[in-house]
Amino acid sequence: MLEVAGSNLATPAILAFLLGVAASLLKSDLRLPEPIYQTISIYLLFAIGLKGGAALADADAGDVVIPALVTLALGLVIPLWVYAATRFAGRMSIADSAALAAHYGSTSVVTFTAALTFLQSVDEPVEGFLPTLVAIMEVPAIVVALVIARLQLARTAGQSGDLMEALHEVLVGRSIILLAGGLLVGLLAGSDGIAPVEPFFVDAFQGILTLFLLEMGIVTARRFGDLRAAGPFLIGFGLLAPVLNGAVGVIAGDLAGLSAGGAAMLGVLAASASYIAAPAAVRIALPEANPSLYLTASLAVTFPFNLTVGIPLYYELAGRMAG
Amino acid sequence: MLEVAGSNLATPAILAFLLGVAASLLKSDLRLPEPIYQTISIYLLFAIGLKGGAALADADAGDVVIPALVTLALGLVIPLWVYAATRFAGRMSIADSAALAAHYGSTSVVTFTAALTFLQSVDEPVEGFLPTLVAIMEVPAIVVALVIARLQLARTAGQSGDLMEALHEVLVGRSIILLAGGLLVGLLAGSDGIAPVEPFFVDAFQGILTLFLLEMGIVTARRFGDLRAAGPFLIGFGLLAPVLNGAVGVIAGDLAGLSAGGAAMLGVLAASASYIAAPAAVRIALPEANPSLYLTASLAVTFPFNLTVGIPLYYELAGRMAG
Amino acid sequence: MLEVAGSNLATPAILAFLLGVAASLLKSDLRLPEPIYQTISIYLLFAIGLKGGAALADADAGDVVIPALVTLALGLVIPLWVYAATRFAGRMSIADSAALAAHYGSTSVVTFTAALTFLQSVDEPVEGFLPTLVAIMEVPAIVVALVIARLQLARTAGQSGDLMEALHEVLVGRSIILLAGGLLVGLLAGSDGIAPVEPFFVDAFQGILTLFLLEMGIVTARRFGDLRAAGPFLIGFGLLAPVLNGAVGVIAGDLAGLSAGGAAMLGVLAASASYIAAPAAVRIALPEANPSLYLTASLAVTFPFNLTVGIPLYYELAGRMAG
Amino acid sequence: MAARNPYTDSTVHLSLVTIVAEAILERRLLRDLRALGVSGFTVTPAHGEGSRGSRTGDIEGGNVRVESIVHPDLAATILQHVEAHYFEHYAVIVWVSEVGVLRGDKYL
Amino acid sequence: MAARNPYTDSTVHLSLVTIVAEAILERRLLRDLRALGVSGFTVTPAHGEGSRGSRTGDIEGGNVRVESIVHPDLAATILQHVEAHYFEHYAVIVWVSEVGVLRGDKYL
Amino acid sequence: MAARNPYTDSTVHLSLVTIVAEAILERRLLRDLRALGVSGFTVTPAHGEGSRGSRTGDIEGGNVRVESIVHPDLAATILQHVEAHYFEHYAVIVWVSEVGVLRGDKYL
Ligand SMILES: Nc1ncnc2c1ncn2[C@@H]1O[C@H](COP(=O)(O)O)[C@@H](O)[C@H]1O
Ligand SMILES: Nc1ncnc2c1ncn2[C@@H]1O[C@H](COP(=O)(O)O)[C@@H](O)[C@H]1O
Ligand SMILES: Nc1ncnc2c1ncn2[C@@H]1O[C@H](COP(=O)(O)O)[C@@H](O)[C@H]1O
Ligand code: NA
Ligand code: NA
Ligand code: NA
Repeated sequence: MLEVAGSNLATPAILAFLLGVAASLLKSDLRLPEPIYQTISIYLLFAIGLKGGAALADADAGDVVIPALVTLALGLVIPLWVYAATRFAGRMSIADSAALAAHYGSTSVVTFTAALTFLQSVDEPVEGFLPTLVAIMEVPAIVVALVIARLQLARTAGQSGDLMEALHEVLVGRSIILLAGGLLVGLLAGSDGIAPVEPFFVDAFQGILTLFLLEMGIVTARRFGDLRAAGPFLIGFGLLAPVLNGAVGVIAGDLAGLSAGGAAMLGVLAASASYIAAPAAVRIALPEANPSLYLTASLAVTFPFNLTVGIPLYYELAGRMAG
Repeated sequence: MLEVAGSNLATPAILAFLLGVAASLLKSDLRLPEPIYQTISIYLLFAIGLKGGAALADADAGDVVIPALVTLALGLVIPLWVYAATRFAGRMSIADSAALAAHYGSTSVVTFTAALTFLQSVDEPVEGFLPTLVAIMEVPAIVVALVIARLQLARTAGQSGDLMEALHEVLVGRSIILLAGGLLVGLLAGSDGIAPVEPFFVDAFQGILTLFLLEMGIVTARRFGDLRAAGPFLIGFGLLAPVLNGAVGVIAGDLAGLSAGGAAMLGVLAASASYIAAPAAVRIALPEANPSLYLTASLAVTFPFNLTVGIPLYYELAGRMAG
Repeated sequence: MLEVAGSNLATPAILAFLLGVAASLLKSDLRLPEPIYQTISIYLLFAIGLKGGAALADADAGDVVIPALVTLALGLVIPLWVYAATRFAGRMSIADSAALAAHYGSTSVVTFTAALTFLQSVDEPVEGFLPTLVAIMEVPAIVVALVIARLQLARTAGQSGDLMEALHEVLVGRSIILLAGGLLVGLLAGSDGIAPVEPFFVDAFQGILTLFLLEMGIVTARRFGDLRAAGPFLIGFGLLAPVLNGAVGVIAGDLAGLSAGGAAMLGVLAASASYIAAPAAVRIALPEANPSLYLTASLAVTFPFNLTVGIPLYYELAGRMAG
Repeated sequence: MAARNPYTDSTVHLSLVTIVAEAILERRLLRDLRALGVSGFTVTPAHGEGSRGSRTGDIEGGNVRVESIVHPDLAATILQHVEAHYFEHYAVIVWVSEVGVLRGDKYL
Repeated sequence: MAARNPYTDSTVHLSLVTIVAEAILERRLLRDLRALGVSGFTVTPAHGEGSRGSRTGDIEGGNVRVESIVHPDLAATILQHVEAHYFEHYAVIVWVSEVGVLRGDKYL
Repeated sequence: MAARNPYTDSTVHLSLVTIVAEAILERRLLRDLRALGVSGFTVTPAHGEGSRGSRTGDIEGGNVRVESIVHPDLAATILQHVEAHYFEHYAVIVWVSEVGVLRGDKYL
């Protein structure tokens, strides 16, 4: 277990993340320019989709259906318990609880890609169609959480925040368009078809991800200052929720017939919290929720936890389940 | 023919273009940041030039001269008939007709590269020096069109729009500097010399082009709204002109002794309409021409037509000529 | 010697630099967008560090210590003679002399990478740990120069320009964070660990450097206009200083036991003048120094001199020393 | 209100409304401005700091700075609209100044 | 016109001319401003919408936003120049406001 | 000074201070503004030309354009501060204008 965690920490991607954290704490003004950050984020989503789509073209439909339904179920259930826990145990407001439910029920594509990198580095094979599951897990939790908030706040339509507009924002936001679009492109082009674009979208992927994680480290560390305001409950939640969701994801993946690597990845999907799709939707549909609460939990606690400790943990668990 | 068109449509590059179109029609806010768009455009021009230059270093000067002269002739003649057709059949203003002549007589580097990709995917070899022809075809039509407008409008020099300034804009604009400059760099460095930069400028090319076409799809679809205002004549022109010019280009290429692939590519050059060099020059020298006419025709009609239908069409034609 | 210089001039990187110079002199508006320029600069620094770090992991500590100390000594001594020469022979102000001392005592990462490229192209092997020397040479001269200025100006702390703030700026500026951070990442990940990121950080390096040098050519030529104002002394200094420092660097490298390639590279480090770290630090700590003097000398004289003539010269010298 | 001013014959006094808001609001704000009847607007990317903390980069969101030249009456309407719809929950600041506009009639 | 104002002793009242125009005009506009005698200018990239439709991204062109602090007389000259040379055919808007400028004498 | 204005009940007259300075000063200027007590600021990237020549791109440095809505008294303090600390050696220009600010009390 420890050496596995060590081998995770020593990949260039994770080391670059830690370098970014260090640079920010040292008050360096190093930052990736915003257009680059946006473009790499577009690149990662599309590349993940493309590879997943090409793999899907080769996959047996039967192999995909059960994992897909299980993933959907996770996306519907996780926001429920997150809402209940934060609202009643954490005594947070309706809006803040629903916001956390949306973030933790959705998923983080960067954590997913970092986990893929890790599994590659320990030579653990995974199902090629996993990116399909990412696309499936992005949206449902956001819908569930916003509907809960709507019901609880009994707010008249359009008064403050528009559910339909937020849904549109999620469904045609860059996450879904690029992931689902990439899947489709990969599916239609097939493994042979994507061969000419592999030097850019496959071979260069790890390096570009490393550059991206450098910036993510900087962004993460800039949020550390908000940890005090977030308070002990939220920090505890940000550490416990991924472990619980990760365990549930691994078990569900195992039951759904995924390989050990695949089950670990479903654990990562369940454990990770969104930081692209959910924040945008929540900001529009739930403006009264405090961004510094949900962004701090998701970005400054859960994201670095998963990156460093969580990923090897879920992998270890998946290995024990499988073995 | 149909399966050839199908194999064109199923390349990641074209699929990404269609994804961009879809994203835009779905009102997604997905866009490639502008600095990235500009940089990829710089990259494509320079990479095309570089490869062409290295090929030129290995080529026989005699093989290049005739195709070069033929290309020059096309660049001088196409604007003439385009001007006449739009001015007299289409009853458009002098400025608008000359603007269209400049655009359709010049050429589109992105269409050129997409066509190269397509020919690679069907294993059709082409002459390595073709990028030289792109550089030759960029400028003459723009000059011809602006001179026609100057003569017809009998305008006093400098009164509204400056021919000399526009010419300077074209000749030292990024298209020519990068294409011609890239050719020169490739020529001087030679095939061996460019080997160390091939991973970036050759291997990654297809993938980067794919990302670029995603953005081009978005930009194209944003212009669809202007189609109504453009009217049926302009739409018809935007579909017919590439077919005519493409056929002429293929025939001319065949007569000039190019291979089937090379003739198809000369067809593509003739058929495609400029969207970098010509718009800039026309905006400066012919400000009274309406940009939403020439940009809509070139970008929203001819560009997607060539990308999807035109390229396999000219290839089919070239095959029949050669066979 | 001449053919070596010729083979340097015919690399795509140097040709791209000359193309940039030509584009700028032709008044082309071609420029790499600033966010791209910044990102490539981040990429080059990190990639250099990464590769150097992985090499360091395999190197014998004993091999590195002596060259490291010699490099440190050069960084401490070069600013002294530069200050003396410009202050007393050049009759420049205290601030301007100290500014030049900081620039010429520090080093240029781009010149370093161009030199590596050149040595590769002539199949001359170099020590893998050389990037460590770059990191060592960045800072000391800047400190020495600012301390000289502080002593000479006998300025009260904080009155105009803050030494501590400038030091912080240098130490956590992007040069050091990325070079030293990259070294650390490479060291911890090891040669095997960085293999997955090599397609991006190693294979694509030459091409990305070529694009960067295109922009550097443009930036350099934009400063040519300031040459007249700089005056003959500064131009002479900008040509002589690199030759002297380069010769000293080569000899020192030879004495320190470096290979011919390594000694040439230490010559390049000593000969080249900083244009990232030093300008920022000097602008903050020595605002009364005239940027158009030190930037013109460093960017419009020394940088192009080293790129075209200097690198093969130091290599020739190193070869004679070794042989 | 929209009096001629001394710069040129075609210069009219109008209001310049400047809105700085979190970037995610851009699409909605511009839709609102169009609906309220502005003749145009200019947008620049920005970052900043205020009561809701620092706003830079992509995840924190960044800001947009929207300027619109309008008739003073419309300026008042825009202010009321922003106050009613955005002020409570969003990072937003709005100010108005008086400017002389070349061919100002075009923007009424 | 260029009177001292209350902010500091060295603050002078001058005109701030703001021009928003399609990006392709940048080089020409700046050349014109130099020729008309401005002491300097500041340029920010922008996008926008107006009577000539939406202007964003690279192909549509985008806009530039040029500001120049000048003497009120020069402001009038600039307005006339822009009106005569660019207003008819190009996407361009110009406005002027009065500002107090630190060490304003420098910009006359 | 900070009188109510006619736009809406919650609009207050305040000063808008605009500082254009070389980009390397950004961090320091913002720190100074915070120390002087501003409630916030908005920053946009810019380039420009002035007495110290052309400022574009990364090596030449580029500029930043910082705006802050403040009480007129604070505006005067800021001007004095910039004059004392930056005017002599750095590329910097500062101007002030009067604006009506929605819920202006928030920025005092
Ligand atoms: N006093 C101010 N002057 C200029 N801009 C401000 C000021 N206060 C806030 N802003 C801008 O408005 C945004 C939102 O402000 P706030 O809602 O106070 O956090 C900030 O990110 C700044 O860009
Ligand atoms: N009323 C307005 N307020 C602010 N900016 C405007 C306004 N109208 C036009 N603009 C800007 O000026 C550019 C050209 O306007 P137009 O010539 O009306 O298309 C637009 O793209 C906007 O950036
Ligand atoms: N008259 C002016 N109007 C607007 N901006 C100016 C003016 N003069 C200078 N600037 C800006 O202030 C910066 C520094 O000016 P300077 O210190 O005069 O070189 C320039 O790069 C411009 O961005
Ligand atoms: Na999750
Ligand atoms: Na053509
Ligand atoms: Na040096």
